[in-house]
Amino acid sequence: MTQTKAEKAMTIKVLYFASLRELLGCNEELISEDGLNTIGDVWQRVSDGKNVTQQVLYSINQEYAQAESLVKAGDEVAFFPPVTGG
Amino acid sequence: MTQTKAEKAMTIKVLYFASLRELLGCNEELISEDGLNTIGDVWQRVSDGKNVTQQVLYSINQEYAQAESLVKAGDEVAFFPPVTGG
Amino acid sequence: MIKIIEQPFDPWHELSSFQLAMRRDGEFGACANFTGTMRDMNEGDTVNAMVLEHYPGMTEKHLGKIVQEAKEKWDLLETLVIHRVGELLPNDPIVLVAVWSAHRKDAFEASRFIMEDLKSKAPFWKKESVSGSGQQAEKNRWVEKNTSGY
Amino acid sequence: MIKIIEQPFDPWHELSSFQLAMRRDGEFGACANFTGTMRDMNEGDTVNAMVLEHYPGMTEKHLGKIVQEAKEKWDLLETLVIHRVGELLPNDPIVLVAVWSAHRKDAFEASRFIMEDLKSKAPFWKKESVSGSGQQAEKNRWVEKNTSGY
Repeated sequence: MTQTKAEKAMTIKVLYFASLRELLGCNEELISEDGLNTIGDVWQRVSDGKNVTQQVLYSINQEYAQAESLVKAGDEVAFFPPVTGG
Repeated sequence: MTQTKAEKAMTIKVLYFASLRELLGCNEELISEDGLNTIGDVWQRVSDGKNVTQQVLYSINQEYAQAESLVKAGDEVAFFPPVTGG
Repeated sequence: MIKIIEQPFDPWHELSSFQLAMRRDGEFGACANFTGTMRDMNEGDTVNAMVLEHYPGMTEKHLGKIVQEAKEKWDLLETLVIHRVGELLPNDPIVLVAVWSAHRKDAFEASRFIMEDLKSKAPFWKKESVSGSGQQAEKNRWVEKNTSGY
Repeated sequence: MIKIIEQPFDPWHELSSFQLAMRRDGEFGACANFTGTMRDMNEGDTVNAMVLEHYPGMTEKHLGKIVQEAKEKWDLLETLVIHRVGELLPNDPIVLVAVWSAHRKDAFEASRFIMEDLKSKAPFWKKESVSGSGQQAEKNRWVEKNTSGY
């Protein structure tokens, strides 16, 4: 997807990992920041109508976040299941 | 020191290690079991007249022992300072 | 040093090279380390292979933060963390955490601390290819939870 | 396996060979190990060399007992304990304790347990050759106490 600088400034990059990536059928998308204050709002929008029953963790700019953590245009947010490395 | 089987049967083998070996000037000796009931008795006899101020640990047949632990002819007892390996 | 690698690694070789290169001869009295290795069995099923996914960028950032935290809590000389990603086979090392310090208390505690934080928070996910007992067909499944470390 | 040895040893080489020889591929998910190494400094003095004395017979017996106790307390697959005796130089490994298990909790706890018991009870004694600051003459002294592990 090619974006102008102005368009990028108005969007939030959203990443999905592991089982959540497979469930939502998406690795990564750009969404408009319109009407989004918290990462909880982002999750509401992207998961709307999907049947997500598992536990979902949030991150903003590669740091763990809570549902009420604020997001702004240009942020990279991610949603993923509990981690299982090591 | 060469011993007959009968002599050996009446003795206790005493070992000393580390700083205690140096202090007493002896690695190993055989002593008569006469009048010795506990390892504390053995220590009394072998340290009599020596100025041992440090902490001394006891073992009988290569297992830790207390002053009141019983000894008998044929036993191997040892005296040594707190351990510092590893 | 923190390394995320796609190729198999030998923990003993990595420890040996790193220890030589760190040039701390005579300074360190203690090295505690842990290697996590892929088993061929999980939850009663035979595991044939595994894919380890991660979140590039956040992984390195998070591991850096754990190591920094350990360095603030304990007196450490050097740390080494290696984590494998991509396709793995049974017996492949998955993770290595090593800590060098003057005295053993710091190395023991910091290595376990880093490992536990990594297991519970670093963004890695395992997907196993398993054959259940009594069935021949292989299936893939995401590992849902790590075993407890305490 | 328990080894008391008079020659220098390479812990990474020992770990590598032992792990290969134990033939537990796919079974072990965890290996935690600790190496204690001779430092060139102790209590503010430069340490030039060290002699490690032990009680032959009791050492092996005591270490065997520690390992047995660890195997009763935790679920372990294999253990390796190596301890150096005789003349050592700074940077020489002194002791290696390694534990293999299915899961990490057992390996972490058992390796520390074995190491702490070894430090506080196994019959080894260190005598250091030191040069104090401001003096050239070397002197020998028995190490009187180990540093605390907890």
